[in-house]
Amino acid sequence: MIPRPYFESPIVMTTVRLVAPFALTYGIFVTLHGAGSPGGGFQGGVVITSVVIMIAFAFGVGPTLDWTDERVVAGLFGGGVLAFGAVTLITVPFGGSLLRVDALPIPTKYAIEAVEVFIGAIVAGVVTSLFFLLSEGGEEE
Amino acid sequence: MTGIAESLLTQYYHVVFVLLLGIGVYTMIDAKNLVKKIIGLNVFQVSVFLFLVSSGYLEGAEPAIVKDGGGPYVNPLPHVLILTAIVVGVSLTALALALVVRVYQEYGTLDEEHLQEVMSDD
Amino acid sequence: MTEVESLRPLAAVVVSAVAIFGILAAHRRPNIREAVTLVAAGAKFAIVASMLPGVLDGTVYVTRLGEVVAGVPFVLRADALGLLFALLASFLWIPTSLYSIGYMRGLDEGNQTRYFAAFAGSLSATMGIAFASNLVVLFVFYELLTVATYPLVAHDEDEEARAAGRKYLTYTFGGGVAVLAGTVLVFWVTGTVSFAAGGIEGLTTETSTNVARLAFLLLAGGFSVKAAVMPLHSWLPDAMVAPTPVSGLLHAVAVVKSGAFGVARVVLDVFGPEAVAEIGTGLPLAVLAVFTFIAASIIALRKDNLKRRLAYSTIAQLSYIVMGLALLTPTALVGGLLHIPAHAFMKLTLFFCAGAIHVETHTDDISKMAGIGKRMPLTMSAFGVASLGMAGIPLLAGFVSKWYLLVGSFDAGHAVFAFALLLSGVLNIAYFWPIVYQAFFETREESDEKPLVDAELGGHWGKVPDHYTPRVPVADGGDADGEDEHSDHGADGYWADAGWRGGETSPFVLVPILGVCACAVALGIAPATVYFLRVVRLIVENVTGVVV
Amino acid sequence: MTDALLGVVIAVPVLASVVPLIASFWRDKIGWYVALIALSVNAFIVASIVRGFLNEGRLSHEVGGVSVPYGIELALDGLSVPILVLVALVSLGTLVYTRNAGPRSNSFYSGYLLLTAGLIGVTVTGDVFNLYVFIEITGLTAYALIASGDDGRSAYAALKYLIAGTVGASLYLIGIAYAFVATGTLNMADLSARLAEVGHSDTLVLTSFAFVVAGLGVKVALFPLHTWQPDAYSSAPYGVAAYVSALVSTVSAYALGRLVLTVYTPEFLVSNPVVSSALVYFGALSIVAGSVLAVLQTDVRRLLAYSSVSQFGLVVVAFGIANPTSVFGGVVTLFGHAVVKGSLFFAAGIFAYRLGVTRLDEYEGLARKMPYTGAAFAVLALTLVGVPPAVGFVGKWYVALGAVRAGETSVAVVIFASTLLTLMYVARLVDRMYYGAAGTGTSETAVADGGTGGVCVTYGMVALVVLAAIAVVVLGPVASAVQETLALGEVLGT
Repeated sequence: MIPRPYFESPIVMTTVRLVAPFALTYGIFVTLHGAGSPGGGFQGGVVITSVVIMIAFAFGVGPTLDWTDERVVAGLFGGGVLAFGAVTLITVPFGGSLLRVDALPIPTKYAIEAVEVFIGAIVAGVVTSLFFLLSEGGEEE
Repeated sequence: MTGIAESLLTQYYHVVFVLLLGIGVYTMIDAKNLVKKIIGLNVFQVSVFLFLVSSGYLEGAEPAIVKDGGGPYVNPLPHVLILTAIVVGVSLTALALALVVRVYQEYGTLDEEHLQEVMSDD
Repeated sequence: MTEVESLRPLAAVVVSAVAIFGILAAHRRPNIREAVTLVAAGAKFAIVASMLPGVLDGTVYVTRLGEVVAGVPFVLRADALGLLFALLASFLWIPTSLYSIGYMRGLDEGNQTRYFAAFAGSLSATMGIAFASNLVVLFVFYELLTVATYPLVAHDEDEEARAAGRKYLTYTFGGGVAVLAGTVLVFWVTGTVSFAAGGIEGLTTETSTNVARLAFLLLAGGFSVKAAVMPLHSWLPDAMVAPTPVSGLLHAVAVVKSGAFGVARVVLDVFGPEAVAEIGTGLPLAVLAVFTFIAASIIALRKDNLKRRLAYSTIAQLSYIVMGLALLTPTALVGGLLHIPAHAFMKLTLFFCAGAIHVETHTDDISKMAGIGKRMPLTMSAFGVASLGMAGIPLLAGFVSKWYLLVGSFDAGHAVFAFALLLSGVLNIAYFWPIVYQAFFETREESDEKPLVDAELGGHWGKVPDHYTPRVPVADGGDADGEDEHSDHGADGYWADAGWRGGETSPFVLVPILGVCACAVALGIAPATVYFLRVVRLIVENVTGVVV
Repeated sequence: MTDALLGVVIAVPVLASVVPLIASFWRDKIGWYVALIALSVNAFIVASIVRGFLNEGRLSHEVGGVSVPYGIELALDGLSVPILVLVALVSLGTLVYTRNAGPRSNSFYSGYLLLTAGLIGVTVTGDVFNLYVFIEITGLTAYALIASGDDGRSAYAALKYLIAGTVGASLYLIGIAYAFVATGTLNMADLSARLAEVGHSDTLVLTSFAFVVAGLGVKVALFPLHTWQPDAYSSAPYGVAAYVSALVSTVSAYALGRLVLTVYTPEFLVSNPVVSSALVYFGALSIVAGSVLAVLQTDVRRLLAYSSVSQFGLVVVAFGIANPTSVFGGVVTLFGHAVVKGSLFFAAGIFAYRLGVTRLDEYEGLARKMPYTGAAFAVLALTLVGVPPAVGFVGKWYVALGAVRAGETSVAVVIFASTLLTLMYVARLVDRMYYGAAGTGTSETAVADGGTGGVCVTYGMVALVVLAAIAVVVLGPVASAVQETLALGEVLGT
């Protein structure tokens, strides 16, 4: 395994700068549209993470890691799981069944989308931290 | 014989499944490099996913977005399942790579034979 | 027959199990520890004996304790057969405990706490075997007995003892597996495994004869391992590396008899004599038993180590029991069952004597015992009496049981077994007499080679052979330290004269020897008054309906 | 309401597993407390689920209110109740041990809780695909926990386990896919009925069965699919090895039983005698090979690992015979083996931490140095042999009885002979521990620095092992009492 040095490329950097906001928006869009059309938390979460990875490729993993607040990543993941769990359990008093979102007193579509958002958060948090974890491992050598 | 030949032609995704499965298993067994083994594992998994997804396919059917008077639709259930399976697969790959990183840090090699030598030394 | 709910069978089992904790707790105070053992032994015997009058009147004491596995109740049941065995083992535990104290302290053995604890555990398991009401409960205690006696066999912790221990485990667990397999078969065929006098109903009628034969083979074969029937005997001589009280009580009484007892249960209460005759498995077993006691007697002739010779004698004598059971006639059954206590008393005496010799003189080999009658006159006298009993001389315990066996053989129409018995009696004399003879009538410097390993039959009777060379009287098997402590056999090679007043060894050793020997004599002179014969008759009457 | 608890019991450890990760930013070593609270809560939930089961019989819950067979069903019947109780108990017991011995990091306890959730999920799910997901969650966390050992060896062993485990799970998924192609359903109860409609001798059904058994066979570590197991067990920290050996293969074996017995059903086995014999002989082969390999080992942990191969062979035989008697025997064996094997690893850990011994020849005279743990170890090992009245005997009795009833005499012979095979390696261990020359075996350096890893052996750890030893003995006679309650005949549909 030959570690490839990081090259500062203005083209890549500019492109990423340009694309990143759109990619992020697209990720959020996909996340929010799981209920009625193809899309959802998994895909959305991964697209959102891809923005982070894109930035890391363009500006270097180290600096990206410095910019990222670890607590935000962990919070995305942990908060997502806890919120998802809360939705799972809160439905029991309403409908007597786990995850039975149509029993909640809000429109089912929104409930599903809320769940999708939580899943998106989990996926984004996990994949981002995985990316940093693995890249870190390679650098130490 | 014609039956087999015909089913091979019409159900070509089945053939692809078996081919991918074979490639995956072969890579897993033959490759000495741990990362390549993981790639083999991934190919193997993907072949299974492909098989399951293709089982929901119906010639000439529409995607399962139900509108009035539409149909027939493909079975959406396998897609949902495979979505989950893919997520599981990704997590596995991630964990496997993390383990590989640790092995590399510890022993400085990814070659299996070399690794066994190093491990039996200490 | 009336059944009475009683906790006494359970108490008999539990009392020594509880004693284990006392023994372990008192591991720093040997006197208290041994007191616990003795109290437990006394209590156990008292509990068992208290059931005797009731059992003789036809009462059966029962303790019910739920289920072991579905359809198999965990019930302890003191019937006549169980009581026979329990009475014997619990009674003999008392002298053996006393003797153990003398023996273990005399030799300054290590791990005495473990020894006494395991001994108490073995007795618990033995009581469980005696009072087991069905095959599964019997199996449970049978396996526990194996586990509990393993530490005793491997007591010395040297390579030989450990090898013997492993061999012991392998053989007896192997037998246990066969028993379990047979039990499963019986359960499968009849849906019950509870003992019933005269056999479990439907065992031979509801299935093909071959399945019944297989079940009999597995059960009788499994129990025969512990009963050391050839060719499954070879663990027993090896197990003689254990301390002598263990060889005495366990490998002449409790463990091996649990095998014989198991065979008795199988013949009498699982299949029933009639069914055994029907499926025709009795005769092969009897033939095997005859082969065993002839072959074992011949092997015994060739053993120079006293305990090993006794072990082969045990193998032979146990096969008398098995033969009696396998012949199936009421008289033979009485003979076989009565031989359980008769052999126990005699063989225990012999082992105690061997142990006493070992403690006092560190002599294990017969060829080095010439003239030892002078050093240990009482011990060797007891030895002589017991060995005569073994041969079946009248007025001694062995005679009565052998008499019944002889009559039973003729009853069964197989006179050949009677001749085999007589032949075996001759062989008994052949391997015991040289020991007694050279103990009393020879001296150290004037002895010839007794064991038939390398000499003519019966020795040379006073003639000095050409190749005779005077012995160098130092090689006596004892270690150098023992030599100093036991200065009885000094450099001149003479045994010290200990006299007839009991100065030859510790009273802890001597009293049990003489006591047990006296019992053996009593059993021969008045078999009916010492209860065993009455119990045996009751058993046979219950099973066959014939009053012997 | 009770049926909803089936979901809650999975959700609680999952949610709790997040807490230590987030808490890492503020406090270290808080994971143990979180795990203790979560698993205690879980134990209470399990208790009320069991009460519900005793009152109502089979419990079933439709997740998300989507009706069965379209939605995911969580279900609990006589086959899964013992496993659920087992998971609840062992997960708490292991905590006692890892308090001092085990990895203490927060992330370890996150994985631990997630693993527990996965195990419970496998136990209570009523959907074959959901089962796959839970098996993978279980596997994923098990790999991670095994890699939590200090050296690279554990990472490599975990990697091997990962590859084998993933292949196994994927094979299972292929099997499920074939069943899905044949029937179009994934709910276990529904699948069972549809498979019967399709025909039990249909090629698709047979293929799916073969893949499912092969896949789960890897997870259970049946011979010759066991190769990952000894490395994994022998390089993981003792607490992890105990937990994984006690539960991960156990729930996989349960899953195998669940699929064979309630999805393919005993009728499937009856109508395909070749398949059913193949399954039984597969198990029997494992019994023999596992024992023989165990005898050849010099490392105690590897010995214990191979012993598991043999024991799970017995379980598979029991499930393959598939009458209520043998299945009950299989469940008892599963339960008993889990407690015994876990505790043996605990005890081996205590020896290693205190005296630094890991190899068989170092066990010489061990019992004299540590009499209580030594005695408990001996009792547990003898339970493995099947010495009555401990639980090993009871399991063996029912399996053997079932085999004889089914007319599988040759298998019955193997079961009985397995006692002696087990004895071969157990006797070697116990004999060394009690009669070996003391002192020769212990490596002096290890004693000097207080054993490996500098872990202080607490009374709690020793008490846990002793308690387990007493439990397995008591459990034997008690086990038979629950046979009626489990109503396995009903589960098997006979």
